[in-house]
Amino acid sequence: MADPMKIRAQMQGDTADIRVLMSHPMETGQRKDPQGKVVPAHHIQSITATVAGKLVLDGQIGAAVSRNPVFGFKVKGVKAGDKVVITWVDNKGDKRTDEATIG
Amino acid sequence: MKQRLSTLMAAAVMTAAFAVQAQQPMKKAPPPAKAAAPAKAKDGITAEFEKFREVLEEDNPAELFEAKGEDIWKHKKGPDGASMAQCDLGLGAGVVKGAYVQMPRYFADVGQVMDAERRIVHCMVKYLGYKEEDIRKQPFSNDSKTPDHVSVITYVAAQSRNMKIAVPQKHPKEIETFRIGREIFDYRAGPYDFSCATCHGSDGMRIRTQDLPNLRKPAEAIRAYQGWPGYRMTGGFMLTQQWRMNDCFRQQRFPEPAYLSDSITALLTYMTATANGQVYKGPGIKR
Amino acid sequence: MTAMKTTILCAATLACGAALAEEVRDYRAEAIAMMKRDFKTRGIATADRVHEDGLQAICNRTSDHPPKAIAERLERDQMESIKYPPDGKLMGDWKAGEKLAQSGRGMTWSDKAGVPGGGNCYNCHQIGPQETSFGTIGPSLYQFGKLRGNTPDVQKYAYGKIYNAKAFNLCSAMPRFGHAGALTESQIKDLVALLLDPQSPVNSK
Amino acid sequence: MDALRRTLLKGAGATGAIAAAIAAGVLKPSQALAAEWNKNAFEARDLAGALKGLGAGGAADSKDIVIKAPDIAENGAVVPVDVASNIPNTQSISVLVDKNPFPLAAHFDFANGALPQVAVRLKMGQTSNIHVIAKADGKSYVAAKEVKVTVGGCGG
Repeated sequence: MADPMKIRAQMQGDTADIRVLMSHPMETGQRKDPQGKVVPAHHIQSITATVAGKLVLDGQIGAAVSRNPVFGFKVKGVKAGDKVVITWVDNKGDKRTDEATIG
Repeated sequence: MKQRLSTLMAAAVMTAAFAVQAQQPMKKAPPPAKAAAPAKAKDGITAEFEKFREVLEEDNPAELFEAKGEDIWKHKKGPDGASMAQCDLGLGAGVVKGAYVQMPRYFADVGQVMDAERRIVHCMVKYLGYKEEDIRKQPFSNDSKTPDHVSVITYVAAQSRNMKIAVPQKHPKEIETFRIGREIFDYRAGPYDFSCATCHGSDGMRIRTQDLPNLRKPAEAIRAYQGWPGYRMTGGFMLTQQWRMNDCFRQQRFPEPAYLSDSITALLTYMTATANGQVYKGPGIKR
Repeated sequence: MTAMKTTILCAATLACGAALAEEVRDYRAEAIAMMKRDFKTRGIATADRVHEDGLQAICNRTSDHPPKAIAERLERDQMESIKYPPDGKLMGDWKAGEKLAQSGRGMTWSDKAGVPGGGNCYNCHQIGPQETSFGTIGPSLYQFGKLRGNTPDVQKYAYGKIYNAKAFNLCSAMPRFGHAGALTESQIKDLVALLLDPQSPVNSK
Repeated sequence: MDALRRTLLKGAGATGAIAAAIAAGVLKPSQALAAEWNKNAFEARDLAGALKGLGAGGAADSKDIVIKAPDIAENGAVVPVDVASNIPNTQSISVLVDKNPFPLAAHFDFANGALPQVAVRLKMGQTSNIHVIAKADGKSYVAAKEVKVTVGGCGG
C-alpha cells in the first residue's frame, strides 16, 4: 500500500495554488543495488487532478521525475471549499488517490 | 605506544615554551609567490543554490516521513498495549512539542545524557516492542528503506519547528558531556590527521561547493543543526543527526563510531548547546 | 603524566589558578578513552586509527600552535622522512594528475583495500580554471607553476609538500599523503605535473 | 462529457477507468486529454525521437515559454523546474532533458481553468539543456535552458 500524498491547496486571489507531494521510489530501471543487481523500473506514469469534480490536470511522467515527486500547478475559476482529488497510477498498476479542500 | 609516550614527554616539556607564545600562528614561508587568482566562482554558485533552496524547502518530501512518524507515535501499540504516550522526551510523558530542541539532556531514569535519536529509539524499544538489535542492523535509511525510528525522529523534530534551541546545561553530567564533546571535536587522528575542526573550526570555508559552518560559534553552529533530520536529495530518503556524525567520521578517515554511542551523544551535546538560543526551522532538505 | 603537564604549565604562567581547577578533570583523556571504546573497525578503517600519533598528539595538545623550537625540530624530522623518487624525476603526467585531483576517494571505510585513492585536491583547493566546484580550506593553486616556475627546487618543494605537508608546517590541515600511504610515488608525480607543467591548464593564462 | 469524466474520476479506479474509456472510444484524443502513457515518446532515447513521439517535430522557437530552473543545480537528483506558457490557448506542456537516457520527463494537459504552468523536480545525469514544448491551437512551440550539474560534497 502506497503512503498517502500531501496536498496543499490555497486560493491566491482568483487562482488556486495546488501543490502535492507523493511518496514513490521512481526507480529508473538503471540503478544497481549494493549487490550489483539492476533495480527494475518502478515509476508513476499517470497523474490526474480534479477540482470540484472537473478534470484540470492530466499528466504523464517518466522515471526522470525525482523520487518522491513534487508537483505544483494553478487553477482559475475555482473557489475555497472546492475539493481537490489527485490520483496517480504507476507502471506496476499500483495507484493512490487522496483529496484536500481548497483553503 | 612507545612513540606516543615519548611524544607526550615532548609535549610536557615544551608546554613551558608554549605558554609564552601560544597564540602565535605558525608561519612557514613557502617559495615566494603572489596571491593566486581570486576564488570568484564561489559567491556565484552559493547564490545560485540559495535562490532555489527556498523552492526546495517549501515543498519538502520530509513531510511524507513526518506524517508516517506521527502515525507511529500516535497509533502504534507495543505488545503490552503500551504506546509512545508513555515516552518522556524530557518534558513529561507523551510531550512532543518542543522536546527535540531541548535534547541532548540528562534522563534520570537511565542515569545518562541522551540525544534525541537515542532517546526515541530507547522509547520505541521500551514501549513499542522494537528490537534494538534490529534497529542497529539498519540504523540509517538507504535507497530501499527509511526505518520507522527515522520517521518518528522526523515527526518529533517537526514538532519543534520554529522553536529556540535550549539544551540544558545544568546537571553535572550535561556539563561533562558538553566538555567531552568539545574535546572530540578538536581531536586530530587517523591517516589524514583530520579532526572535526579541520573543516568546521573556522569561518567561511567550503568543501567543493558545500559550505562548512564554523561549529564553535552559535550563529554558525545552528547552520549545522539546521535541516536535520534532512531529506537527502541523492537517494530520496531521510537522514538523521546520528547519520551526519557517522558520515563525517567516515570522511574524516576514522573508524566507525557505534550507533547511539556516548561519543556521538557528547559531540551532539557540544554542537547543539553551542547553538542554544538559535531558532530551529524543522526537518530540512539536503543535497 | 597529566599532573606533570599541569605543573609545568602552571609554573610557566602566572594566571593559572582557574586552569588548575579545570585540570582536575582531564576531559581530553576522557574523550580519548570514550572514543577508543566507541569506534570500531569497519572495512579498511581499523579501530587503531583513533589513536593519535606523535605529531597529532603535539598538535592536539597545543591547539595546532606548537612552540617554535619544537615545531622546527619536528618539521625537520618529517622532512627527513620524505622519500623522493630514486630516479630523481618529480614530474609525471598532468592529465593523470587532474583526474587524481578530482577524486575525493581513499582510506575511508567505504573504500576498498588495494584500490588506489584520489588526491582529494579540489575538496580544498582551486586548481584548474575549468573546475568551478572547488573548496576553500586550502589556498588557491591556480597559476601555481606560472607564479613559481618549475625549477628543480620548486619541483622538490611541491613533491615534498604533497608527500608530507607537515614538514613545512607542523600542524597544517593538509594530510601527509605520501607518509600516510594515501598516494603513491607516481601519483604524487602526476600531481606535481598538474601544478607545474607549463602545459597544465593550472598555468594557462 | 464533463459529467462522464466526473463520474470516472470519482473513485480510486478512476484512471484505469479513463484508460478503459479511451479504449472503448468514449474519450477521444481530440479532447486534448491524453490519458494513456505515451510509450513512444517516453521510451525514445534521443531528443528527436521524443519530439517525434510527442508530435512536436517542427516546433517553432518561442520567447513566450518561461523556464525557471537553476543555472547550476545543487543536486542532479532533484532539479526544480517551473515552466509556464504565455502562448494563448496553450493546451499542454512537455518537459525534456536532452542528455537523459530517456529525454522526455513529463507531459501535462491542462483543462477547465488550469493555467498552463507546472512545477516539477527532475533527475539530471549531467549538464544538459532542458527543452520545453508547449502546444496551442494545434501548433508546437519550443524553448530551452541549460542547467549545469556539478560535483558536490567531498566526492568520496
